Amino acid sequence: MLEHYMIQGSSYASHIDGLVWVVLLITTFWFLLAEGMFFYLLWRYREQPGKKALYINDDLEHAIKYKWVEIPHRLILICDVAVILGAVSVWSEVKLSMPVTDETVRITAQQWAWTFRHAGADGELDTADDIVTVDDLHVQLGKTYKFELAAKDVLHSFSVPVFRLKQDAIPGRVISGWFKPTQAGEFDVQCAEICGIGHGIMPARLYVETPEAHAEWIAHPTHYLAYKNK
Amino acid sequence: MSSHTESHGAHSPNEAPHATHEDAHYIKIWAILVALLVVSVTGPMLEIRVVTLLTAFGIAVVKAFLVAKHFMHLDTEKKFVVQLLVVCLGLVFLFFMATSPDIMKHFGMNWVNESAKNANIPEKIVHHGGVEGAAEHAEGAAEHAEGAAAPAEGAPAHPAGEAH
Amino acid sequence: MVKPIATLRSATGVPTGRLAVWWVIASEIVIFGGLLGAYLLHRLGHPEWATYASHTNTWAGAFNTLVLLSSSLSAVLAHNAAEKGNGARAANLLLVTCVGALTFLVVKGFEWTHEIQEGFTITANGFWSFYYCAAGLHGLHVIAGAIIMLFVAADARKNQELQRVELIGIYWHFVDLVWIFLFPLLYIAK
Amino acid sequence: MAESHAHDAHAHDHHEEGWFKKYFWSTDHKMIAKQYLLTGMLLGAVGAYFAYVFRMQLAFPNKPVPGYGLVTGADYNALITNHGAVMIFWVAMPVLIAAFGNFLIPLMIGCDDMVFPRLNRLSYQIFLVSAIVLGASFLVEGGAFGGAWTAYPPLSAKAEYNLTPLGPSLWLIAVALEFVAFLLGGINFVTTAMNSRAPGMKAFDIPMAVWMIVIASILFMASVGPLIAGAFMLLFDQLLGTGFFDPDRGGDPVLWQHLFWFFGHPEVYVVLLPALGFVAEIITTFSRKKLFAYKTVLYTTIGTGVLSFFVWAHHQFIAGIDPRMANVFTVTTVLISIPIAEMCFVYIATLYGGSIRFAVPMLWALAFIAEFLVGGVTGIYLGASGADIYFHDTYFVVAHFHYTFFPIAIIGTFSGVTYWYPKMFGRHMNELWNKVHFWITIVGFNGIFIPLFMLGASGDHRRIFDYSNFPELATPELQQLRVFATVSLLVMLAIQPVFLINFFYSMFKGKKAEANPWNANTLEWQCPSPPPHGNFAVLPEVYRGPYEFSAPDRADDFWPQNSPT
Repeated sequence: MLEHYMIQGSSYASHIDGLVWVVLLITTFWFLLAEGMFFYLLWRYREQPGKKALYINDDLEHAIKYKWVEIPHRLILICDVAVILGAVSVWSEVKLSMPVTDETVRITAQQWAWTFRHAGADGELDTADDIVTVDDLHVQLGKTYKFELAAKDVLHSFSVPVFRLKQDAIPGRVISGWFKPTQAGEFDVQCAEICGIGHGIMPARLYVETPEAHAEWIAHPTHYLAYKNK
Repeated sequence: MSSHTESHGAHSPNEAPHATHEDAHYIKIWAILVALLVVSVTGPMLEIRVVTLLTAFGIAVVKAFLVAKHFMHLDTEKKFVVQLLVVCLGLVFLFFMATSPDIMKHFGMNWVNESAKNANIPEKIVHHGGVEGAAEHAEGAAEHAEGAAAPAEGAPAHPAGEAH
Repeated sequence: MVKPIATLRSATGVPTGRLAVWWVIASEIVIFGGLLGAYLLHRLGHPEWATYASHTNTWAGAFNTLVLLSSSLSAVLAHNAAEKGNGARAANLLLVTCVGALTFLVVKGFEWTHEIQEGFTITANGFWSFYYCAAGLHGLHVIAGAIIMLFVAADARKNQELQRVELIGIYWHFVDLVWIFLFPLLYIAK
Repeated sequence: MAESHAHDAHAHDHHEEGWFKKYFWSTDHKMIAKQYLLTGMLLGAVGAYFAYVFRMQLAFPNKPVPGYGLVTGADYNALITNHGAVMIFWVAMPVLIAAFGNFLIPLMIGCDDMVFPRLNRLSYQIFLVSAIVLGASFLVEGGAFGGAWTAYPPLSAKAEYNLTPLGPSLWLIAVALEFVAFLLGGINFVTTAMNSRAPGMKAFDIPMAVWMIVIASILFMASVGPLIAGAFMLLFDQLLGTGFFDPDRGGDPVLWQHLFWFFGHPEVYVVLLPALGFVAEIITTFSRKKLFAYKTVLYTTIGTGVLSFFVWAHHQFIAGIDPRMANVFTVTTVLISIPIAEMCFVYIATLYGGSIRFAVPMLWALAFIAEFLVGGVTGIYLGASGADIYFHDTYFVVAHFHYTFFPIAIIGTFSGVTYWYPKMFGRHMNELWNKVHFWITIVGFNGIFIPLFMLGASGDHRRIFDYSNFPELATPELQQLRVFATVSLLVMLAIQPVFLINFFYSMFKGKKAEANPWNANTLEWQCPSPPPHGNFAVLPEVYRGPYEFSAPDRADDFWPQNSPT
């Protein structure tokens, strides 16, 4: 469902969307069943002259309860297990695992800007050719990135909707994660945790570039804060 | 209706009978409590960690039990009152257990609490710690050295996550 | 003010006043539990706090424990006297308990003054923040308990509302219980 | 009998009362209930006004809002923060628990007042002070607190970050006072219901509304403790400069999240349960049916309450907790669907075989079930941790919890008010205008929040006052949805004066109501409307359960709980 609203830009975006599909099917079934039954009963048992309501004694209640409560109870349990399995597997892939990554990018959030430290030409972070940018994140299509997220002042949240990625940044902590872009283009990075009066003016741009374009950018970076050309 | 009909004499018949002890009983309990207090203060003087913990917290539990049972009369109170208090203690325990992976530990899967780790470094400690703290401090110093090598922009690299 | 009939009913078998005190204590357990839980989480994660804790005065803490234990004794003796209908004796014993509360607070005052002069203020570090927060919250309960106790004692002297002697006693024992745990947490564990 | 004798003395005591003593200093549970109700309605209007201002800003960015002016980023944050806080702490809690709890518990269990009337009065007064402190936070230098109702530090802890030096402290003091008020109230409710039931009223004869309010009060008392401790800590951080939540000084901001949500999640059920209780009373009365599976409802309620203590970290999935813990919490969270779904099925099953009359209270109660189902099923998307990575902090969350909180706090309140209005004021409200109000409110409500689901699916984040900085969110399509939601809100707000006029007009000019206008069974309908001081001429005894409708071999289709035959 989500793919109609937001393009799938990372390797795991389709898995999250698949999970949403599973939840959508299960919940829609139960929702329609419940609402359908609800409105049917409202129509069927509306007040009619001369008709008295049914009195349900304990024996009858016990019999009906099996049909109305016990069976749905078990069916919902099965549905829950399906949802849990899907949720845990997707969660484990996105948040628990750390695949072998090609490059690391360090992200620092502060009121109200993002600082991105790119590895630069040598692919190693914390070397002389690192490219530090503000509010511009450049990544290469198809490469697996590890990110290290930190915050300087208050809580922020690094959210890239096309990646289906979101992670809060907490001052004092370094939180890691990974992504693998699969769609070239220019996308939003948003702050998704209220961070003061400038929360609404804390956007950043994500540039997913083909290997050639990315190499070109590394050679001639734009909008950089710190960059030492050899 | 005067209000003192409600005093102790007016308990309705279905109430739990409240055992009334003689004053001597309470004084005896108090004497035990004071003796336990003396043990809990002198125990740590041996400066053995196990003994300190046992005398400090083990005896606190015993004292709490004695006060609750004999002074608060929980032994003769209705069962549901005891259950209520135990459930509340259980909730505190639940909170503690579920929160400890994030607060008590300073690293976990794909995250590390740099500032809490840096707080453990020995430089910030004015006086030397106990014997048992030494190993921790050494570890803290190693972390610190690593942290110091990290760049200045406020996000030191720390690959603790991959270790898991 | 006349009590409504509702107050006099007792479907559970526990008198209404006492039942309410148990609920107060239940919610207090979670309040102190949350604070002490938060303290323990930090304490176990920060071995260096043991060094900070070494500046607390164990003897003052031990003396205050003794004071509170003794005041608990006089509270329970007051309850016993009230059960036997002896309001004057109950009132006197409650006053003894109040003296205990006052002693506790005075010792606390000297202790804190000394510590603050040494530079261990509430902002010194995490341990001292929790130290003042936890002991301060407990101290507020001591003050509140002592004030209520004075009112109860005044009533008891006139042989009125004697059941309240037990209620304030239960609350007082709870305050004592909290201190029984605060003492090792803040003073002994070093 | 001693009880009735005491009662006479009681009634005599209250003949000569001044205006102040009657309306403001009263210890009568019904008057305190009305005080809570009216204060809650007033603050509800304030909360609705906040919603109006920030929805206007979202639909028509950076244009002056009529009745407010230009909305800045700071204004916007303060408005959303206080909209949330006011609606939950100063509208849902006082109206659903305090107002109806006060009014219903003594009447429904058949006694003359709460067990601690003066404590009850004190509870309302502390609540009133808390509301005034909250109002004061708007007037101080720097303006009101704008760090969201969750008040996550360090933003809420330091003035250098939130730029409001006094607002956060006043806000926090107001919330803490409100908690104290509800702790006092909760102890009163629970003790009253446990101890003061009419003779013969056994555990399963207690009306569901009383059960639900009592369980909600217990949940509140058991969960709020850590947050009270946390509020002290945060207040010290703000005022004294301690570092409980300051990472640079050995603190941990994540601790606050745990302290907050350990309370915050049970709090959802604290307000949900009373509304479910009202619905149980209303659907049984208007379908002339026994509540289906009384014990199942009770056990699922208790089950939900217990489970609600095990799920809090699902609010923090991506907020920096250890991701392995998220797996634990997603299991508990999804499992909570079982008791809630069972409760919904039981309520729907109650309609089976009924004789359903669509009176106004019934319409509201049925709307509660139909709308709350939407809120229920959309919760699964957020409880499933993998999907929450995308949905977290989007408008999907906003729409989800409004589909729970709106049915709870607004629909539930309207169902309760319209149902018990004849008992509270002794008169009927105008049925036709109530129906008009009902339909426009329901249509408006869905018009507001269905677009928000779509916005959330499009990745639209909450708490952003101006989307022009985010190209993916500033598209015309999304803006149309925002405008649609805002227009729906305007429609919904425009009809509310009709209800208010009806409410106050009927208080004086409405049709006189008899004691039992709906032919209901529970005890509150067996005393005069409105009940006098002391409620019952002779305190009732109870012979049967509360929902014995349409019993065979009886001429009447109802059977009051206190009727011996």
